[in-house]
Amino acid sequence: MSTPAIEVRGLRREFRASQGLFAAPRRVVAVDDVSFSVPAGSVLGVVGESGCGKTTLARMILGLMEPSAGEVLVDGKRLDGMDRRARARLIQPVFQDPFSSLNPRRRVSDIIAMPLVAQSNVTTSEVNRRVAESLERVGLSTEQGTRFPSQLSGGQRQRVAIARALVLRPRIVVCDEPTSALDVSVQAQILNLLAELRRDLGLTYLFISHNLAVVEHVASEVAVMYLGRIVEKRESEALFRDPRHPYTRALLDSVLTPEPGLGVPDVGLGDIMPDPANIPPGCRFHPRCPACFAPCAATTPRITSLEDGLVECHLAG
Amino acid sequence: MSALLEIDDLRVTFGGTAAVRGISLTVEKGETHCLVGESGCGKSVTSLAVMGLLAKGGKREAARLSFAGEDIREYDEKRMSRLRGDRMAMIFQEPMTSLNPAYTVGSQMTEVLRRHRGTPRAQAVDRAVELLTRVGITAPGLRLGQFPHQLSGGLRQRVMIAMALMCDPELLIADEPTTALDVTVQAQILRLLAELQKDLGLGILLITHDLGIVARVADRVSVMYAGEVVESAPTAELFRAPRHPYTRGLLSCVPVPGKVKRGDPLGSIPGVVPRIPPGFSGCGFRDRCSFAEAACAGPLPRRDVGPAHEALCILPEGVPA
Amino acid sequence: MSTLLQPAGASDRRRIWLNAGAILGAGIVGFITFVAIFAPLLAPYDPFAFDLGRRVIPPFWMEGGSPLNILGTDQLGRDYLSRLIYGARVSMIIGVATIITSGIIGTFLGVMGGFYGGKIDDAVVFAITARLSIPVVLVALAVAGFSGGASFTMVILVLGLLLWDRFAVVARSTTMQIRNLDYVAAARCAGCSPMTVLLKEVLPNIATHLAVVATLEMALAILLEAALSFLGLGVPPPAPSWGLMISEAKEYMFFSPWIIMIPGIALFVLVLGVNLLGDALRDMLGTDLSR
Amino acid sequence: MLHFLRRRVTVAILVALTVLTLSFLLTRLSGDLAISIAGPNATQEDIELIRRAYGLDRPLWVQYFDWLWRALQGDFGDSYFFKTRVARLILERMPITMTLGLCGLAIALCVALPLGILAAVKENTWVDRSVLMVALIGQAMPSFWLGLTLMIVLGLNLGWLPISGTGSWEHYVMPSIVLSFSAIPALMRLTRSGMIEALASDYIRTARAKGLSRLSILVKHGFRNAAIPVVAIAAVQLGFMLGGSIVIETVFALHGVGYLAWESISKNDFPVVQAVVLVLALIYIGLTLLSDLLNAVLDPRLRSA
Repeated sequence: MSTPAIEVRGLRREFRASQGLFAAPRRVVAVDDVSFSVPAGSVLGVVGESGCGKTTLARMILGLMEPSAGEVLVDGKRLDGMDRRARARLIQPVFQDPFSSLNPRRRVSDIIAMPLVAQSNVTTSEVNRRVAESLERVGLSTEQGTRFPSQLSGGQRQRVAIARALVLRPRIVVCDEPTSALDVSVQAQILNLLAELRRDLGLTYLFISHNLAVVEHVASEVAVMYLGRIVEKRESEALFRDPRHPYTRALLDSVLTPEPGLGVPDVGLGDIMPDPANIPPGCRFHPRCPACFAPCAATTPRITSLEDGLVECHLAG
Repeated sequence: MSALLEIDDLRVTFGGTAAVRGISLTVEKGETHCLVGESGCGKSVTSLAVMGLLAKGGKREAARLSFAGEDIREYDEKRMSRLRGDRMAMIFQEPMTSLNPAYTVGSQMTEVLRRHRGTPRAQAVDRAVELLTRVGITAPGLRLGQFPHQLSGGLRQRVMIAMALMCDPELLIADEPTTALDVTVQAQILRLLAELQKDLGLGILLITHDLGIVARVADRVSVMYAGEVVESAPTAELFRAPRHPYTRGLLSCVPVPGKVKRGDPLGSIPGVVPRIPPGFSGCGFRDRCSFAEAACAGPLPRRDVGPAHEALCILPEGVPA
Repeated sequence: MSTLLQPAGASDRRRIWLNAGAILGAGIVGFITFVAIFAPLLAPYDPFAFDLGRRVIPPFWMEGGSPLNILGTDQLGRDYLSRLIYGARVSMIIGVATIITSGIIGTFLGVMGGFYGGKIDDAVVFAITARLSIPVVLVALAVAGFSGGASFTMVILVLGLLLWDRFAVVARSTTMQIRNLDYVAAARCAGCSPMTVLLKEVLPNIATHLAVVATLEMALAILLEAALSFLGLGVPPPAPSWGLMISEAKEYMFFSPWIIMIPGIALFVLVLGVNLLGDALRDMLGTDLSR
Repeated sequence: MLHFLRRRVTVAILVALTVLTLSFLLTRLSGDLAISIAGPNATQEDIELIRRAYGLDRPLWVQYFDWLWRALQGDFGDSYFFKTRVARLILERMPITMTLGLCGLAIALCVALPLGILAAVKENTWVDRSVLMVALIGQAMPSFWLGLTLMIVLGLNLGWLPISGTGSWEHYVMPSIVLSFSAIPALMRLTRSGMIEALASDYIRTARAKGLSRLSILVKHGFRNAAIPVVAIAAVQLGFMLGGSIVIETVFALHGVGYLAWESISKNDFPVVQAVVLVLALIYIGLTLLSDLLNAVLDPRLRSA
């Protein structure tokens, strides 16, 4: 079996969160003992609500944040201690907000060239050639390369961010909510572009989103996060057809597909919201879970392996 | 009997820039009318114009703007403020910032009743507790004494809804009420709105960019593009047979399980939303439209293309189905 | 996009007004800089040459004025216009030298604190707090007084070492904001070194904010130099500092008010010009950093 | 609450210690203190005598800790010039400076708050621009020159107020006005920008959507939030004003702490200067602490999580 593109073992990240001026800072566990691997050439979708730790997870995999415990392997090599240039050649990001992910004071072509320049062994003519190639690949003109980000629309900016991510020809791209800030019509353009690039370049994606319909469309495998844990991770089709974790089910139920006449579903989760600074004992989902029974509040559920993935729930045993 | 809210040929300009370029729509009592469109299409400005809440510099003109049969075009700020919060209420997109951080939930809720009805404090508090319970908040007494920052986004939006209902309004305008919320909470809030509407007979004007929401809650839909309503129809009709090229394009952009196979490209609309310069005429969509022709730059006909179904397009029958 | 929603009329009017302010400010500062640079060519007399026979002559338009000395003469019979012209040099040099010194110190501290955070930031915040608790005028005076008399370089050094706080505060907060933006994250992912990130991603984006602070601090430095010189512990006589001119002429002010009005108005106009420039810059940025 | 106080007070103590050290070092700038104290006509013998009498022959760090230990007990030694306890001197003069500072702040607030609010409500009109112009003019006015000008106009030409000195309340009027000028621009701009921000906020839109009266929108919902930073900064401004009073007290010959400091600097009276620097710094530290507390009291978001 080939080396997985991304492998994560026992990853954990804690923060000290200030709770107002007068309270002592509290410890917040954003990602709690997460392990998984992403086979080369596949797309792992990570879904979950705000505060579930999906962005923290992405930042650790990108090497932007040190894990409190555990390790990340990219293409079989440990991320910590890896030379930052070598890392850049392997893995690149596309962020959510194309308005803050591009330096407003640099021209588009300079932004795209940055990863090449940082390699410091690429000649200027080679840089120019590769930048032009990247621009073309994402559907931007050479003329647009001479502009500043503020002169482009949201979708065009996101294309620039993608061009920058691809200029080093990395194997893995971490997409953190790449279409959430865009309008629907533009979102489709970007999703199509990402799909096309993956096919043509054989990329592996870690695709983070809160939009389940989008994830279903792009991901081959989906991990559902809740309060820092992956509570279910399965092949995409199986997960959407037959969700095993009650939280996954609730998430799927709350997707409003544009099908008139179905009304708004009852997701049955009550009005308690998850608080990463105050994780409940036992199963961390139990206070909101419609299927909660006695052991849920008492013991932490074990990870159950299924033929097409895994789930962490007392009911799945 | 006249409709609850009637808008005819509403125009809003900021300086020389037209944000809304002559839109018409009606909201009947007990009906949810969805105004859907992408950012910058003028849907929020429309709702603010109806409420008389336009930012400084915004000018409103209309051939007709009536609420419950009364012409409110010439209402001054004082008369409008008597109407707002009492007979017509509004909730907003950002529950995080829409409540005043300096006052408790209770204080902000009761001041509506005290202002419009002069209700004594104790009775106003009772009403607030009743409504908080009604919107599904489990410990209303506790919540009344709390400050907004102590509540989650979903709870704050529930508080906003309860606050809007304090005076039993006839019309509720909801501007992207669930955009800032998580999906599970979004479903809960929309369900709550639907329930309240049935129980209270509210007319709702719901502003959203999300076609999923439109499909699930609207009775009638108006699709906005570049300051105009390009298509208007009953919900089922619109999703079954979209007639305007923009509506058609928009619908094809949304990934729907079972409709588009995973990995297949989604439909998309080429280009970007244009800026509408002053003095612009004709169809705002023509640069992105595959059916565009020379006539698109001239005045557009608003045609009936089906039962209660209108489209603003030169194609006589709309896009062929 | 949101440009559709902006109230265009109001912002246009505002821009015109801003431009008027910016042009006026740039005009004043440009003019005084010009005067300062070409002082030897512009001044009609030697600013140090005194003539005790021609003391406290009022400006030419007043009774008893003389066309030989357009702005009159001071208590030692020196030509007031010439002293005023050379005084521009003192103010400009002190203003510019101070913001260079304090700008370097403050920006360095602020950027370090904002970029690295943690213990380094704690230390920077502590340094800022300690600095702010020191009464500037008093300490500047004391340093000048105790170190055996003031001098030009002493004033620059003292002000430069004391006025870095606002640079540090603004550099720190803006760096912090930018550090958390995705383009910095993208630069790190691109394999850029921390130094490259600082120089190419952070500094260009805080530069305009620092320029605003620089104008505010320059105005402050000019006023402080004048105050120190006024109290006799700034630029030493016979240098023609505007503050010192007011101080030296104080005894005559009740009989000849013009003698303090002329240097006072010069100071006022220069500081106003610098502040107008700062305001224009600030409004271009659309943020309010004053405090 | 405890956590916050503990942290804030620790920082305040550390800052105070730093200032203590700095003000000790300040007096050693001249090189040999004994020579400065002895004056220009002293013999080598006199200098030696003084050196021993003031303990200046000990190592620097011994002198430092000795001084620190006494300073912590409120003992700043004797004034070389006035020949009295420094602490007593400062206590005598402090009420004058405090009165000046508080009057200045009061005037500043009375001018800055209404004008700031007015400018915000009338944003981008001629009213707003006039207010901003006033702020710019205030910022550009050298305080000592403004003082002298007022003396000429109000004191000499109109004869309304005494020109200088200490005595009746009338002596405070002009200095307070001049001092207030140093705080007005900052407070006014802060009020204006805070108010503009508040008025453009979503919760004001909500208040309008609720149909509240204009007064309630402006005052209850708008100003309440804009006032938080203004009140907090006002406390800090008072600290700056006390520090800046040295210029104004000197101009008006008002015998407060600032005047004392100026006299002492020109007479090389080190213990007094040291003590004044320290006292002003401590007052500033106290005021910032107060400012933080005020902030927390006024802003529910800081009060509780």
